[in-house]
Amino acid sequence: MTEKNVIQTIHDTLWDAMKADERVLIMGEDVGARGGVFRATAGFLEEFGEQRVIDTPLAESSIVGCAIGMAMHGLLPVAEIQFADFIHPAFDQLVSEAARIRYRSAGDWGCPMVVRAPYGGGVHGALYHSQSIEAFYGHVPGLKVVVPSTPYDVKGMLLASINDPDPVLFLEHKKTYRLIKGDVPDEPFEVPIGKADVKREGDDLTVVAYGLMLHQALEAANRLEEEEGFSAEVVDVRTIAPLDKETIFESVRKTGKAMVIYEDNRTFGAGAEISASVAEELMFDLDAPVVRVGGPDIPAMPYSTPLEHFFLPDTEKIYERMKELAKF
Amino acid sequence: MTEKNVIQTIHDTLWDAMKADERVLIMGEDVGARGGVFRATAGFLEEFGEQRVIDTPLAESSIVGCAIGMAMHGLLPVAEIQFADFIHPAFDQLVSEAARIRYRSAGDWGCPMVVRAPYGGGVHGALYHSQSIEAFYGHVPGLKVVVPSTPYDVKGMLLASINDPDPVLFLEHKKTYRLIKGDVPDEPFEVPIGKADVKREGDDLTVVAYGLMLHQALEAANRLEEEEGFSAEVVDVRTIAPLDKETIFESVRKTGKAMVIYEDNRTFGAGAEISASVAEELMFDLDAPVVRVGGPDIPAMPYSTPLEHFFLPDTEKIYERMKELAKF
Amino acid sequence: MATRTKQQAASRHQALGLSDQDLLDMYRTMLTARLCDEAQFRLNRQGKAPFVVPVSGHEGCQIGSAWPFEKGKDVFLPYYRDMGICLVAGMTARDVFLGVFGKRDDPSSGGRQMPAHWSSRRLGIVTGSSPIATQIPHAAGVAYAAKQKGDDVVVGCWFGDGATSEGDWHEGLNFSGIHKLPIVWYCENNKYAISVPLSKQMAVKDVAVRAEGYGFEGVVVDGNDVLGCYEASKRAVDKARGGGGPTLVEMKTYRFHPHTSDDDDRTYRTREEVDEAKRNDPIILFGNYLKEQGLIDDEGIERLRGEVKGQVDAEVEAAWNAPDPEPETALDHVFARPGQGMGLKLLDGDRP
Amino acid sequence: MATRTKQQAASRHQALGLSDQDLLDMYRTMLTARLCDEAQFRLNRQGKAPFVVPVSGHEGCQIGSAWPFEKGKDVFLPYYRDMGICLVAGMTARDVFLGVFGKRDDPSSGGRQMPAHWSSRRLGIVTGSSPIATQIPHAAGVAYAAKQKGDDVVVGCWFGDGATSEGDWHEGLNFSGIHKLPIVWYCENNKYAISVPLSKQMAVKDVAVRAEGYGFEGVVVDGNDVLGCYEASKRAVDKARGGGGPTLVEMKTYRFHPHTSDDDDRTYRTREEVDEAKRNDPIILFGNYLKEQGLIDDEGIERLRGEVKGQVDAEVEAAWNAPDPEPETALDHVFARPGQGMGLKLLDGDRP
Ligand SMILES: Cc1ncc(C[n+]2csc(CCOP(=O)(O)OP(=O)(O)O)c2C)c(N)n1
Ligand SMILES: Cc1ncc(C[n+]2csc(CCOP(=O)(O)OP(=O)(O)O)c2C)c(N)n1
Ligand SMILES: [Mg+2]
Ligand SMILES: [Mg+2]
Repeated sequence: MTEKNVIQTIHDTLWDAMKADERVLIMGEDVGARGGVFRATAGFLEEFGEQRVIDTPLAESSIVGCAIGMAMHGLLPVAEIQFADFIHPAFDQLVSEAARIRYRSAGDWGCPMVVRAPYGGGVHGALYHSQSIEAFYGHVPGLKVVVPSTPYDVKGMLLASINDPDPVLFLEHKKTYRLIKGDVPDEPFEVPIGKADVKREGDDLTVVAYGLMLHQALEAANRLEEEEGFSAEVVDVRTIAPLDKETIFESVRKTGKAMVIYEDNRTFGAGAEISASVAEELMFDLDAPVVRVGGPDIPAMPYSTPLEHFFLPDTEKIYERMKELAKF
Repeated sequence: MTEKNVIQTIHDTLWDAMKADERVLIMGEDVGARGGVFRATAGFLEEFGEQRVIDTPLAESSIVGCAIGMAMHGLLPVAEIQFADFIHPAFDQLVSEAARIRYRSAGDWGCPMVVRAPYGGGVHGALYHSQSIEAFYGHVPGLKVVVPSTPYDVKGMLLASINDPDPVLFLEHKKTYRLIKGDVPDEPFEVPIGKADVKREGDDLTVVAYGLMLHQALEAANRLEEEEGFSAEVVDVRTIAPLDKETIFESVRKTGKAMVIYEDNRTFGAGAEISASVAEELMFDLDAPVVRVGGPDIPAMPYSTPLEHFFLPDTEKIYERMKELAKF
Repeated sequence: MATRTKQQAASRHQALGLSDQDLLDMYRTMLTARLCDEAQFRLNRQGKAPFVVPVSGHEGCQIGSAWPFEKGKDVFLPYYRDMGICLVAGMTARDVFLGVFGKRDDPSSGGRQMPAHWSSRRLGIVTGSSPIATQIPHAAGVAYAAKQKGDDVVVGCWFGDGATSEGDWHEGLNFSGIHKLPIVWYCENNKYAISVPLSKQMAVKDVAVRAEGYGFEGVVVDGNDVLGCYEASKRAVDKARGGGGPTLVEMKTYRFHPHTSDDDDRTYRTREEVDEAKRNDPIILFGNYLKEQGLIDDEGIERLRGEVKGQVDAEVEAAWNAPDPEPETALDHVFARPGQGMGLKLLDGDRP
Repeated sequence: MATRTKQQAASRHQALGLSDQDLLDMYRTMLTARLCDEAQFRLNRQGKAPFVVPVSGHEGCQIGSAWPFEKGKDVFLPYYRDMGICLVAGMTARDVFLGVFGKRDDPSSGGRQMPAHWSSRRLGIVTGSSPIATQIPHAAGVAYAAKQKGDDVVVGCWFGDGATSEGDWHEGLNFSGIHKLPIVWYCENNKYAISVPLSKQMAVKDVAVRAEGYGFEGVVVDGNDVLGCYEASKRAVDKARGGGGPTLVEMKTYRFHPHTSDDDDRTYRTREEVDEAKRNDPIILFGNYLKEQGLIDDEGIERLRGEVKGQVDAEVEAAWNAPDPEPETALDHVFARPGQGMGLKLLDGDRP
């Protein structure tokens, strides 16, 4: 057991995997001498050499496309997209190729590849260093999309992702990198992909969240208990696709109230599927309409501080909505 | 008034726009001598010349990217993506660029561009000539996404799209091209972007659909009336983004029951937003949970006939679900 | 004159290290592709094959360029036009028609993909899709993995002239140059991307010149000259195997039929142009060479043609009668079986 | 010796058609860029500017290459490194710092984008984003529109060496070659894409060689020689204006500071390498030339530097005190005003 923040956990977990299995390979922009712009692979080049730590050209489509080829020829590539905002040139390689390799070959070929991408806002990253992308890729059958938000889950799910026979988009909320710390077992272990997790028990309402919003929800939940005496159950989605609806339903059956929080643009966002599924499945268990809290439908998070704050659902906003729902 | 099918309507409407306004320009793969693989621009090269009818290289990102540049320099480009499945290489140009030109320049620049794309299945097109893409792009603030499904709406919305100061993704269900006929006024007219349309009045349940599913829903609704005496109101979404929730709500307030039909993969599909919005807004008006009918969560529509039929929600399936809901 | 030709010619395939039997095998493979093509168009007209992709005209550059590869060891990334490549790699006429009819046992996709979307892990044929040029980075990735693991593998990647316009083409070739990968890039330049002529695709005469911009060699050959294609390919494959890095081989050829059974090529090219091109039919040219070499005569060619046609027709019959996939199987193979893992060593007990 | 240099030199800018005053204006613009850079890093250290993008080292290739363009008529597509391009195009130090502070009146984006994401419709600067190379197809599209409409417009598009690896770069340059567009492509090759050295980006010495693959000319110049950059650029711009089509101009230069204020370049390049590069500081080199020409002396340079610094500091002050955007305005400009249209003629009553 060691206390670590999220980025340190990613670094150490990748390091262990590289050490243990020569099939694992790192590729991406600035992952070599620079050790990654977030330092996720600091020291890797020196330790593992440039054959296994590839500084790629500035070309995301081929970062993913070449990783697909490597995965089909016996390696276990872990590709880093420097910012999730820059994964879009690789959309075709992910949607048309990676996600369909197994299906279109009727199981003959597989694509065991991990694509890591730091996403999310609140870091003064403006329009192109703040984006949430889970809704785009969660909609693609054949891709697994995970969003672990604690150091423990990050280690367990990163190992599970590298060990997965299918392509996994591994999303890391960059604001949690240094903000979120926690105890991490030193031994390797897997946290299964496709299982949500109750991060806080409660009876009065269910709050479903992930990424930075999960931590803000937990904060708001504690305050709600102290100040208003309502106990909120907080469910960490952890995996966007395949989505673990059962764990969410179970909680809502108990509390009778559901709230979904996500920082991405609200409309057609991932929270829509969660809200819709709850209402379709549990309409008669619900004591109140499902509440959805999402980012505004503007292209992205602006740079200037007052504008950025306007975008991000902060703990205060979340707290107020939770209180409303609890009192409903 | 002339009776036309969908593809003829597209052809004639583009022709009229090219004739009337020299700023309008056609670009895409095989739009020239070939007149488009669906013949949407047959005869255009001869009439308007290769300056205004550009056979582009096989490169979607630059088809959209160059169109953006043209739009910023005073033209009104109408770009054709040969099949919606092949728009993915242009995802970055659409999401990061077209959608944000106006926003990121605080209104200084604009991007009046139309991107046409034939989408949808049931044409034996297999994994890469059958895809629905509205969920990806509907989620992108700054893009308008339209899905007209009748010749009348196609003409009115195509003219509205070319006249729109912002980028419009104009989706055409390729199965409707020759299947769907209707009367089209010979004069130019606009059907406003962002307005849904009640295509069939009814009192017992509301069915929300678009594209090929709209026509199957109308068929099923007629049968439901004849055979069971239930009257279904059918709402044609027409515009995915910005989504006209009010028209949908109005209908559901009246009927108390809602069903959403789409052919795209169900999970995180466009129907999720519609279902979620209805349940969040109208929970206490609903006599039954919202019913969602969507395609299975498999990468795409397979080629072999039995497999393709397995994918597509057919009129029979839709009829049964409507009957169930009506009797609920 | 005739003799001089003969001598020259004689010296030719022997100089290339090809035996007389090799030549007859190559010719037979070209005929098989041609006759499969004729059969699938017949089936299309009969309404038995809703969609077919022709190969006719490309047999020379395909069989010639694929021949130097070592089957069961090297890796092939063909595109939809490449029936000939796949026949060399080991596919059979039966396999072709199981795909044409979208049957359960179609080795490429079990009837999931359109015909001509080739795949066979056993044969080293990497699964391909419809989107043009997406296989280019895959090919570079496979070659990188092979080199990194020290496998004795050469990767061959085929594509049309149209593919050279895609961003993925640029990115993949650049990656292969940077890492000096064991790969050969083959452009089957047939002058059109569906209807778009070269003049609207590129401002250069030979797309092979782009290789220089990626730090490796580009060569141009007559794609209707099967031996010329073999020679260029052999040199490139040997170079790749020897660690010499990539080569871009541009093979000038022509597509005799419309783009696919859905296309009407009369809208964009004249019959004269097509007829003119057919005078350089690679099968006729190669047949002439075989005759000059005294390896076969017209009668022999007719006999062979009849024999191959008989086989193709039999395979069509067999494939037609093969079972369709079960509807519910559409749900299979989205992901690997639950619980299946890659056996990541770390998780197998090894500790860092 | 000195005289000989002088003669040579003397002949140089006159031969290029540049007056003495032009030279002093160019020098002043280079100084302004440099001093804005120093100021923004100072502000960054003071915590007043959370993020800044340096230009230092690139002033020579930027001012030299942008100078031949006709302001208010030609179109500029710079990338984030291009403060110098934007100063030539007509931006002021005030504009720069309104952007640095994300102020309401920032002409590029009203504080929405990060600093150095340049835009000004009035000045013909097309709005740019962070994703690398996306502006390449835009530039080709603008040039196509200009040509098609018969405007007398030349388009200039600037990017780094890293941008040349993106698919969009390939697609955009190819399109410009096919249509012989009035455009000049400028690569500011500073040897790194953040930390990735050229050897990991491309297998060629000069990326300019790729121009041949697109059917136009590529040239290589010393990016620290402002007059050399001007000369190459002038030729290319004149050629483009005369209908001669595109040119790819590669300017070899160096970035003196880390990639941005968030970067630490000590992880990937030695101090020696950086110090070595600084010996070729384009501002020093150009200053020497001006002195040789007797257009200025050290004292004059100091006076000028002081004068420009005073102006920059005043603009920093003014920008710092300018108003922030109002929070709710984050909702503005997602779309044009409801009801606004492009006035499509067909709908204005004209009938087909
Ligand atoms: C990304 C993408 N865009 C468009 C298409 C539609 N399409 C299929 S084949 C083709 C032309 C390909 O031409 P070429 O590469 O020269 O190969 P050829 O068919 O001539 O052998 C096009 C445009 C596609 N399959 N993929
Ligand atoms: C598509 C994309 N991928 C990655 C990045 C992150 N990034 C920003 S600048 C940069 C390096 C660009 O290098 P170069 O083009 O040489 O310009 P320079 O900074 O050296 O002037 C990278 C990788 C990005 N902005 N966009
Ligand atoms: Mg071709
Ligand atoms: Mg650089």
